Amino acid sequence: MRTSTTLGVAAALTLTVSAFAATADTIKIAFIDPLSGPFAGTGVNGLHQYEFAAEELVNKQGGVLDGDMFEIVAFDNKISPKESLIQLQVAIDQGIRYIAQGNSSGVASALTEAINKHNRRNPDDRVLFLNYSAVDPALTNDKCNFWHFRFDANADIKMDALTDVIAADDEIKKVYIIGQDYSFGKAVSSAAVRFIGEKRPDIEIVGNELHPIGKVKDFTPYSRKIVAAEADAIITGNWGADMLGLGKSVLENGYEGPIFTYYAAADGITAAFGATGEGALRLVAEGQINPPANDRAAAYYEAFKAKYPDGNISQARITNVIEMLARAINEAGSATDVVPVAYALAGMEHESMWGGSVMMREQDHQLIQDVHIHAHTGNDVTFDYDNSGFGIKVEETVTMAAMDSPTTCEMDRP
Amino acid sequence: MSDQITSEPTKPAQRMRAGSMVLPLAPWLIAAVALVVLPFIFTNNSAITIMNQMAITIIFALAYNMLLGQGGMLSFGHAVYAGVGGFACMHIINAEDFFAGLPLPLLPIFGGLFGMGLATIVGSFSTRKAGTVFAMISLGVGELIAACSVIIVAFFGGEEGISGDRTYGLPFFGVEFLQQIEVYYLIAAWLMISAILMYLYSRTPMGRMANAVRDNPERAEFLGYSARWVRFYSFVASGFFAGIAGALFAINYEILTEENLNTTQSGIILLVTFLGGVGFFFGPILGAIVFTLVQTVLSLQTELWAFYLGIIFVATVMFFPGGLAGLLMMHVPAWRMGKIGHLAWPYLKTLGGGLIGSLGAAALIEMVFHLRHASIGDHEMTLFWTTFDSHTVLPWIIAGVTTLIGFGICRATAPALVEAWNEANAAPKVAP
Amino acid sequence: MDLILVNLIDGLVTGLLLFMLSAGLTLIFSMMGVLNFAHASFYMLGAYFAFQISLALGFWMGLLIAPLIVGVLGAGVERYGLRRVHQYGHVPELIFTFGLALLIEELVQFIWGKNQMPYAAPDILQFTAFSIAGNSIPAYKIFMIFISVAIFIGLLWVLTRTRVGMIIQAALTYPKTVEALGHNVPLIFMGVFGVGTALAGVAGVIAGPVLGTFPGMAFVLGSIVFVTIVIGGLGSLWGALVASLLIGWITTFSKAYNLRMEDLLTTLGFTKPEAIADSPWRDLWSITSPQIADILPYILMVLILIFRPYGLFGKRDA
Amino acid sequence: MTAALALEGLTKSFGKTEIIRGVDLAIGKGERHAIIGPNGAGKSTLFNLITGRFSQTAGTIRLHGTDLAGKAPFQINRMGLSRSFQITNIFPKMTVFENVRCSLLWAMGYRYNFWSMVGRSRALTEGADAILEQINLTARRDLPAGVLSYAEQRALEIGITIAGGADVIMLDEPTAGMSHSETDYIVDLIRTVTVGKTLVMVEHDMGVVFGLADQISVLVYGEIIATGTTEAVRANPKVQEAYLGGVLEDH
Repeated sequence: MRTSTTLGVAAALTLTVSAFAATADTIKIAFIDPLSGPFAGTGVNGLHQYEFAAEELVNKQGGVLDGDMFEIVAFDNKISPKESLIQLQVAIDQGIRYIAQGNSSGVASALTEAINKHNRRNPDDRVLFLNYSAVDPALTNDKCNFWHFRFDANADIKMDALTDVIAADDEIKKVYIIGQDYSFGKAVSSAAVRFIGEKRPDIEIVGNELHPIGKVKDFTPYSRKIVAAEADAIITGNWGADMLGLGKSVLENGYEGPIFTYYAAADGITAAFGATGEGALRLVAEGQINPPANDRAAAYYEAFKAKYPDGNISQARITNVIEMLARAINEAGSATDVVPVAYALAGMEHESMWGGSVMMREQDHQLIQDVHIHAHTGNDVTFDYDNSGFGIKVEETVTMAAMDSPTTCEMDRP
Repeated sequence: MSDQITSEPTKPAQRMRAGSMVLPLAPWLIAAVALVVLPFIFTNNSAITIMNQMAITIIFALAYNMLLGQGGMLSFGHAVYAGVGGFACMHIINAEDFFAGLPLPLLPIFGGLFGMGLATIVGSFSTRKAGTVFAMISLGVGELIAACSVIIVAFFGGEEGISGDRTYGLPFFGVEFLQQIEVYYLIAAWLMISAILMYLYSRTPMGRMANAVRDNPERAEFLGYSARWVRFYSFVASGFFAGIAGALFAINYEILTEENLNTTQSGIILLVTFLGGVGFFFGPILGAIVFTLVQTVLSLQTELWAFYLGIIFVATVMFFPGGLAGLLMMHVPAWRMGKIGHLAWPYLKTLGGGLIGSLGAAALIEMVFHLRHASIGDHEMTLFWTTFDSHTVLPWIIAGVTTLIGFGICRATAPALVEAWNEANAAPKVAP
Repeated sequence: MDLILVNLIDGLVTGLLLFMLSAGLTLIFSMMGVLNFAHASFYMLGAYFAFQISLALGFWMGLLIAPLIVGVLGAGVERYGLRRVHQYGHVPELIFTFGLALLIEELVQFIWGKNQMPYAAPDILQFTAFSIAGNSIPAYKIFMIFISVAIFIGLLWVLTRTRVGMIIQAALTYPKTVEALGHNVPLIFMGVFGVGTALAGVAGVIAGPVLGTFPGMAFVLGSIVFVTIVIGGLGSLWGALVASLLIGWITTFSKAYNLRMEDLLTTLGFTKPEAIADSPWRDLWSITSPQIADILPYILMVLILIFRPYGLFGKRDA
Repeated sequence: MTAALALEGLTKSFGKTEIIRGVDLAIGKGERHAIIGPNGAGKSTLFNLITGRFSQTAGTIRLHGTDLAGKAPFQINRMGLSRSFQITNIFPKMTVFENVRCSLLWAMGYRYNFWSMVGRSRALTEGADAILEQINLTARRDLPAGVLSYAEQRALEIGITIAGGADVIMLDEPTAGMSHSETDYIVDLIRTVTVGKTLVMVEHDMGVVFGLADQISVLVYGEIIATGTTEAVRANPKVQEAYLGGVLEDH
């Protein structure tokens, strides 16, 4: 049997990989996100933002502690929970203590559970999970744990902000809710129904439906329903090709109102919408890109574009992750034991580069921050996306959104 | 439509004389010893994780080959049987009262039973025909169940899947399976058990008739066997072992998601099995090992790993339909005649050249990719531990020349290899 | 009532697009007895080539040239790939096309990257042809209908009215005899494969701007195309047409109207459990037709294969 | 005593064409019966009807008195009827030995057994080896069946057919395409291996027919025009006219 020799090669290779990465005096952050496959574009762009932030905000400032540098180590999880767990194991074996991940709440919940179990079973090499993008509310509610920190506003918080804007618009009488048929789409839908019911009971929800995720080739039939229902506004949590397909289809088929959404920018989507999306797309997100909040943010963005001309800063919060982690490590005085670092992070207040201050809420490790409603537009955008001439521009801001929102999180603290 | 699987004509030549020995023990003993010893050599957890993944893939690929290689049935949706077995196990793990009384090592039996149950239901109508009809039904059912996984949240948990904690089972001789290494031995034990059982199955009347039905279903019918039921039983047996693989997945990762069911997963197992070789029992084992390495180790080195894998796969189908195992077994006659040594030097020359050429070509591919997709202004790339500027001419010349020289050597030495090959295989025909 | 008409048109567009793919596939199948898993990949190549050409020469040149390139590529695949694998039998052939599909997807990503390409309909077709009760029908859709119908008629004419068509039809049934009559059957096979893939290329060129030009576009459509020809009956052109339209309309209408499983079950006499939130059947009760619209074709295919394994119009037992 | 095989009013149509037009035939136990007739007379169709490959349009087929209507080939085989094919129909990728062993499995009561090792069963091995001995293929035992010579493959086919111990053996043109010496060899073989069994065969070669059969039926255009001993049929003027004359003209 050849099992033995080939397995030997396998493990030997793995060892080589670890040996290469094992250099002293760096604090390594594992970036576990898709770097190949259909979501690689988003993953690679995120990786660049991390590398840039680590370099600019920490290493060029002299590092943390006694000059320890941040190093981002990339792992391709192919957006698969299984691969993520393998890569998590590889990362832990390389002595990495900080795990950053964001794309897909499914992956995030797999990771947070695995990290929780790992930390319980291996108290000697515990790790922290820096979730910078997965917004399923459950991660900071029922599924929360001490090791998980979320730096993005969760879906409920964003919907809260979004519905504030909708509620303020008297023109809107009928709303159509449509989303992908999975947990995030359902969370968006139920949050929308709840908040609209609270804030504007007079608004009629003329449609509330889910479509299969990633499988719809042609959104025309949905657009017909939306037009036929005479909706004044659409709320959707769609992302990727589903966002583009839905958005383009409704606009082509005669819908003229606004589309309130979460993810309709960068990674080719802004370019693909182009002029079609002008005046229609409204996006909810943290991090003010246009107009730049201050000179520092503008300079940072320019430097980023100089290094990555094809890139976008589409996840502004990544700078918060890096800056806050650096502060926490300095406060804790050590990067190897993550427990004091976690305690330092919890409750930390921080001035965001993109304007406003942010606060890591202690009871559920959810970052409370300003949430903006952006418009997709080609006018007056200092920093466009996808080099398309179009970008997103802040229209409304909800300061420290959902600061007092309830949470069901009950975490065990070591 | 015929359902024949091509296998090497050399195959029967090395088969044990029936009746003399049922289970050649040596390879199994070596494998068992290797499985015990490996974690002592490669102690870090990630190596163990990769070995666990490998072992699970091996079981799944062997189960799949019960269909494809032995039964001649091409399934495009076999992941669902492993997946459903795994999901069922996850629910058992989460059924606290029941699980507290169940030692974890017995869990795979339940996975197998659930996989088998689903296979019984689907097989009852899908195995009536082989060939395209079977393949299409398997595709349809696979898509259906995968699509259901996001709709039927109660069982499949939506896109987040179902997770649980394996350590709450009844301790097994004091072992609670907190550590990866304990899980490794559990999986390794099941790997041995499943592989032996599947091997033995191929030696039973059912296993033999599966081959007969694969080669000539009509003739089998005139020997008293219903081709349909033979296919059905193979299918059910395959579902059982796929379910075991799913259960081990549940134990190792403690989570099952939609990706355990979808057509990508089904496609991967087809790829693994075919790459390893469907004509031999150990083919899928090779395939699973190579594939897991490519997926976990090569993907750390290049984001083009799937591209290379695609090339390797298509080349395998076109030039070596026997897969890796077929390639290896081609050498058995020469080896038996003690002439394998004559091939070593010609092989070294030709394959060495081929290897250099392939590395050169890979370098060219990586450079083209970098040139096209790296950010504007990012000229620096690292390849084979060398960092250089992809926008200068020199690296291109080096890579191009390497490729040419490599393939040149390969081409120039190929006739000599062919000659050596013929020489090594030219047997003085001795009638037994 | 107006909405029904609109949905009929939308379904027709979807169905005809599907037909352009399934026509080529079913033609290839009836010739060679092999299901080409990579068929949708040629559709994707059509879209990408057309996009690349349209950057330089405009949309119309793309429509003209891209299918030709795809057809030549397809013929090449038959000549140098499939013909070689053919000797090993049918299952390796299926596996070969399966591998080819994977490889083409990787290749497209290698060349064009992973993002969606900004491939758009030409400006001249960017207007609303007409509106029905506020629902606009874009001119591009009318153009799509026009092209697909023209291709169908052309195909039918070639197959039934020309000498080449006669030879092809004869070669379908009696390849040996046709070969004995002095026709070059391998060449015919290569030609049919080329034409079939070129048809897929045309579909890609005209669908790219509407359905998006991205590396996953083949995967999204791929298996549905098989489903179509299996439902229609392998090898039957009419079957492919009927099944394509059937699938087009079924999916469109089930998306356009919210039929709820709850209503269906209630009509059948079941009562909804009181504690629906805890019931293991809760997901069954909440199913709606748009949710399952895209898996309906698979259900249909499995049912057809169980009860009528040769499809709606198939003569040959698959 | 019931006939081993009895056909009554057997009819088979493909579309509008009647291929078999009301065949009545009774073949007694132990009889060696040849069915002859010109090309296109429906001999192979008749075979396929009897063995369940096709289903009849009308009429009945009885094997040892049991109606075979609606029975699948494997069920008919289990009732003790075995057949060979006109075009060699073996398992080309399995060894000669395995070909024979597979054909013994059902008869030896293994059914869909997945717990016994075939290699462990002395009875199976010895049984298969005995058959190989009978068909003189012992020297080829471990070769893939596909590499055998044509005559050897035909011999193997006959071996597979008789291995299961069926008492009614149906051979479809066992000597088709063979040279004279090969034919003689196969005829001897058939004679030895079918001792004590009911033999039904379709054959073109009159030498083979007269050498093996003791009863002959003549099938012309889907009807049996004569049945009887070889001498009687040879003398039958209708046969002379309709068949033998035709054959002579053919050649």
